[in-house]
Amino acid sequence: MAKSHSTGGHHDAAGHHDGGHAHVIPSVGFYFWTLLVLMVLLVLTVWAGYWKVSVSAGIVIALTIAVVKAVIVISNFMNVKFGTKQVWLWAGAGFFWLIILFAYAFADYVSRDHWMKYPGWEQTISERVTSEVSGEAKEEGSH
Amino acid sequence: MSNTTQDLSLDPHGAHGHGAHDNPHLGEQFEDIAQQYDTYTVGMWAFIVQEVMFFGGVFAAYAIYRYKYLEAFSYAHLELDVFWGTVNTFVLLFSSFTMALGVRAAMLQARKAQIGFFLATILFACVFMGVKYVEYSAKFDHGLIPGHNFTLYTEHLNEVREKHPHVAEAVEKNPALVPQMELFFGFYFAMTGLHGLHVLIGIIVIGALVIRAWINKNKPLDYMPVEMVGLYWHLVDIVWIFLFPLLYLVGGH
Amino acid sequence: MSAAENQMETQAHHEKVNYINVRTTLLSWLVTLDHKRIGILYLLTVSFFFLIGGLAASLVRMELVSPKGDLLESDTYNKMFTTHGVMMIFFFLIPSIPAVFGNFLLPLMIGARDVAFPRLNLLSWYMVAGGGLLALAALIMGGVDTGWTFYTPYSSSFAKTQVALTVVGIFIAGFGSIFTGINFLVTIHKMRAPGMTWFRLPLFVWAMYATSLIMVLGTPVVAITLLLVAVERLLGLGIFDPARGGDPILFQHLFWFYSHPAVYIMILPSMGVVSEVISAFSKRRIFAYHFVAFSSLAIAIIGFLVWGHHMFSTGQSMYLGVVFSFITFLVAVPSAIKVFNWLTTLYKGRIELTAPMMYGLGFIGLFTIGGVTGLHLAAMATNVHLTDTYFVVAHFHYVMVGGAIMGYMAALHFWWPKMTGRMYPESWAKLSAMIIFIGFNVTFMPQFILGYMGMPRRYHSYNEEWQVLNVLSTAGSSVMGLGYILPLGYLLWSLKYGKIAPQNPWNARGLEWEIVDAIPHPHNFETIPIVTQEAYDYEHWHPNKPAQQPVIVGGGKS
Amino acid sequence: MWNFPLVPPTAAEEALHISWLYWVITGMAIFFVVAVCAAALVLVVRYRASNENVNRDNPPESDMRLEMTWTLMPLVLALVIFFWAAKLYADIYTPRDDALEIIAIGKQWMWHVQHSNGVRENNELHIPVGRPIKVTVISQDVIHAFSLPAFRVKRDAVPGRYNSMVFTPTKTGKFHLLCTEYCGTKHSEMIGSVYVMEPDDYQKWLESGGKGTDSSSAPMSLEDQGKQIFTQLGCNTCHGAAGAAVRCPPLEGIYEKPIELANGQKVIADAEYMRESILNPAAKIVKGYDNLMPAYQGVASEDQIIKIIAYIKSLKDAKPAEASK
Repeated sequence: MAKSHSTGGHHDAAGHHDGGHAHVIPSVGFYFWTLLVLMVLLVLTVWAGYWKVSVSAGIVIALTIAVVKAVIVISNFMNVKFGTKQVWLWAGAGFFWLIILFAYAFADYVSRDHWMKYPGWEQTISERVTSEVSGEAKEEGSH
Repeated sequence: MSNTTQDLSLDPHGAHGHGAHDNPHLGEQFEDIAQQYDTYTVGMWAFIVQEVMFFGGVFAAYAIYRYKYLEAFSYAHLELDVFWGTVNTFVLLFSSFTMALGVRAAMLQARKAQIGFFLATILFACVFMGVKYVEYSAKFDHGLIPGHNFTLYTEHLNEVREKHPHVAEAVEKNPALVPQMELFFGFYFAMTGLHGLHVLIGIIVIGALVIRAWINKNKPLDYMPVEMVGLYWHLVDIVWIFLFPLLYLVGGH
Repeated sequence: MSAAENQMETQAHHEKVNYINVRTTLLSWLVTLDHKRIGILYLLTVSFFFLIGGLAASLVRMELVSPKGDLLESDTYNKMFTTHGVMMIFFFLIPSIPAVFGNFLLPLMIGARDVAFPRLNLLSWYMVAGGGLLALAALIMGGVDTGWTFYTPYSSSFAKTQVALTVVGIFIAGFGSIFTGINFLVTIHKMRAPGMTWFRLPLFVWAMYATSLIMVLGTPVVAITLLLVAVERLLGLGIFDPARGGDPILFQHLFWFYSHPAVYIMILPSMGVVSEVISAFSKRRIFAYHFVAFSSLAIAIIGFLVWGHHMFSTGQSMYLGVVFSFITFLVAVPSAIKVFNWLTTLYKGRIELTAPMMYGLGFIGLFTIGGVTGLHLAAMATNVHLTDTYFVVAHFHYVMVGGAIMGYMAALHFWWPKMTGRMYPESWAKLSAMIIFIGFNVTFMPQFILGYMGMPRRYHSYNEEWQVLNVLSTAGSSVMGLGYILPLGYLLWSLKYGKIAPQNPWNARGLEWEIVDAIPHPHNFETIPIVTQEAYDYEHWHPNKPAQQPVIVGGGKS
Repeated sequence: MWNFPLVPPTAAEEALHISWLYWVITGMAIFFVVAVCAAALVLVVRYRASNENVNRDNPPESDMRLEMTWTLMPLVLALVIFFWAAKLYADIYTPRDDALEIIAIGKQWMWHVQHSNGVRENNELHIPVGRPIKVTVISQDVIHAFSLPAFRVKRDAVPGRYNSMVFTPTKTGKFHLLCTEYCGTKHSEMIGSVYVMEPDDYQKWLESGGKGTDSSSAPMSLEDQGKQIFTQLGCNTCHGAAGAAVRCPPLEGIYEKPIELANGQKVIADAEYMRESILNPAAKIVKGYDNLMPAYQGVASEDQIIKIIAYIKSLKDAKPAEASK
């Protein structure tokens, strides 16, 4: 017999819940400290915006601080810290998938033009540039 | 800090009353309140994943143009007001804090505290929108509306020269930067507009929760909707955490 | 219990409360939260949009009978193939199996009373139907002529038709689809009956899980992209307009990030249906269950990494193109695994060639053709020659019509008795399966040849030497059209005159067949079943001993 | 009626290679389809429910070796095809220098073809047989695609960028030229013909200024026209004058040579770079020079840009002006 009557016993581990349903209620202090850390990071963000660094370094710094802030909000305010494994998984999935979109789309723009200019996929771009530029220099030197 | 652990089940008969749907907060399709709680949490997170991809599409486009038009975007962002941006970040972070406390109060069935915290959250959200209004109208006055009134870098270049002479100089040398800067403001309005829309929806939903709490002041309430809206509100905060540095700060001052 | 007694009992069940007769007003259907009723609402909606898309298709095929564009104006023709594409893809194929059968079956199959969020489910239907009506309004208000792909800058800056309205319609329906996806994911994760472990799930549920993942992860990206196109048209944003510094290729990246995986939204559910049907009519456990289940997930995930193969001729980075091509070839592997495992399931089976089985076998044949011609398009050098020609048209019709719609028809015939409590005339159903199969091949096989000869898609007029094959194709399409009209007739007929369906007409396994009701009770199960075995328990099946006594109690007695 | 083709002509070396690939894949495809359908048919007949005279004992549940076989077999076949096809693609769509250069501009709804000696034609393309031809395509408005089925090549004409393809015609005759990317109302009328001619005939055709095309008199070469436009647009006031190299980099001999930019980056001064530098000179300033040149965005048409680039290219082999020393 494939299935039998349900007599109302305890559910097994199939689908219903991942363990107990006792919920952690963080204290007010916990939220307060979280806020404080976020505020410090906010000041850091703005301050970092005025550092004299290159644009790309600026982006890296800004994004790093933003990621730290986002992780703090997700873990403390959104209570993922106390969540089930599945909540962890979902919280990560969206950002992971976004990275795929970013990585591919960017890869196109970064590498697109190089192909047209540097035929031959056996040679890396940098090799090609340096060899041609130095070759040029040599030629000029010989003149 | 001390975190309390508590059984929040509202099921008067304990956790496993099969088929016995005597808990008014238990959906018909669920077996017990714990299952309902887990389901709502996972559902909300799946929705957040969706939101991340939704904003992610426009973030990806922005990132690519930031890479393509590095110079123009670095000039254009100088027209954004870091002060107001910082104020708004502060306001949103604080509203996240009051939201978290509001959800906590709802879990503890502290109705008055919940209403208070939610009203505070709404207040902050309105401040955010007010600041956005100030910023948007400033852009409008300065001729920074792409597609319709983008004249700051052409007709009113002298205004730029006063504050950022190097930008005015660069634009004079290379007028091709202007459409690229227009694109920056296109992204600015698209991204902050989309985010502002989410804030607006948040205000409405939190308002509805306040009314719900007000009407049922003396009844125990299902706190699940409150917690879900809380998650949504924090997401809105996270989006801004990324928008603020990417639009206002990156590129030097 | 004898068969006759069984029959009598089933008839008695028809007078019991079921999800159809529980309430009968129109309003009760429009505000229903019952996943089964919502499934039926979707069935009506997508059938309507299928009809519109089909009419547009027949106009397109009629025009192509002669090489000169003489039947329709070129603008009308362009609007017709756009209507065909938009209606069929966004409002028929994407919601078809997931929204109709996913809704109807998912909770039944996993032993739940409903989906996780019934209100959200109803909202999804309103969004899909409303979005479809908006798109239809755009058609009435002058039509759209961009093709369903909405390539920029044509769609954003050049087209003078109702692009924005259509795009908004798709946007709204897209969110309907996202909500359906969220609902299904959560339902599968959290609503399974006790004992219904992941590896006891029916393969249809696995397929729905993979499909829902794509809906949730991909649809938002196309939603925002199309929104940007609309905003660009209305406000002049310029993100995709090269005249204003934008990049039209970026649109294609964002568009195909969803729209390639969307192909798997269409085909994966059909694969799930075929797994069920093949197993049920071979009276055999599906061969290598784990491989079939995981290949669904593999297709969904790898399918996200291949979108660039739509862009080999656009001048996208060669390096990236190579990566996209490589991963595209990898998708072929899980698809092949599925086909081989279905075939092996037939081995030593007890095969009944019923109508759903014929559709299922038809699916295997046509999907295989669609799949192997995908190799021509995954290969970079041949792709460039074939892209945007009728080869591509034939290829994706083999996958989407030969695959997805055959699967849809198989599902419709397989679960029709459970949905309506009536049997359809089997011989008519078999006839229509055969007509569709033949008509389909006659329609699309010539298009492979046309495509290899270079005939571009979306051509209103064409070179004379291509006429014979085009006429053949149009002839085939009218045969196929007949094949689709037949079921409309006999299925409607069966609602009133069809034989009363027994509780388990196919002696199939799976919770949806084992509930005592012939037509499910509004709440599916009185008590939630405890599952002890997977859905393919045919081991002790014997032809003269039909279905074991139904054991899952429903509909009023417990 | 029964005299209609089922395959396109194979009129280029590349077409032959791609045909081989096509038919090998098609062969594999037919093999798999026939195998799958035959297996299904045999199994359905043999194990039909009414057939009791067949052994149904111990049906297998799963078999790892079998699964591995049909996982790895398609994988290996797929990889072989992948490498073959990718290599072939790289050969055809990588620009090369030894080819005869032709430029095609797509616009709604016609193809405008430009030969290097200045002959222009619309919706027609005349090329010599036996010589690699490089067609560079660009669009003025929406995306089009330049498709030559007889040569099995195709490239999207995208507004704002050059895309190119190389093929070597092997047969003389008339072949189809099609637009394959949907581009609006008259998409299906954006078609034309390719005439592959014997080299001598081609030479004569060129010299006659492309008989049967819209240009009646013998045309000026592309470079000469470029030179003219160069003067018309006033480029020569800086780039041509004596001592110009003080204000602007010399154009002589820079075509397709690496140059260093003000920001230290190194680029190749190819057509794409030239186009950008005409439309938006400030984007990539050569090291050691100031940003003085006005932008020609909206001033120079795609057609004019192509001619100017041809002119600059003709200066390729000239020695850099000595003026700077």
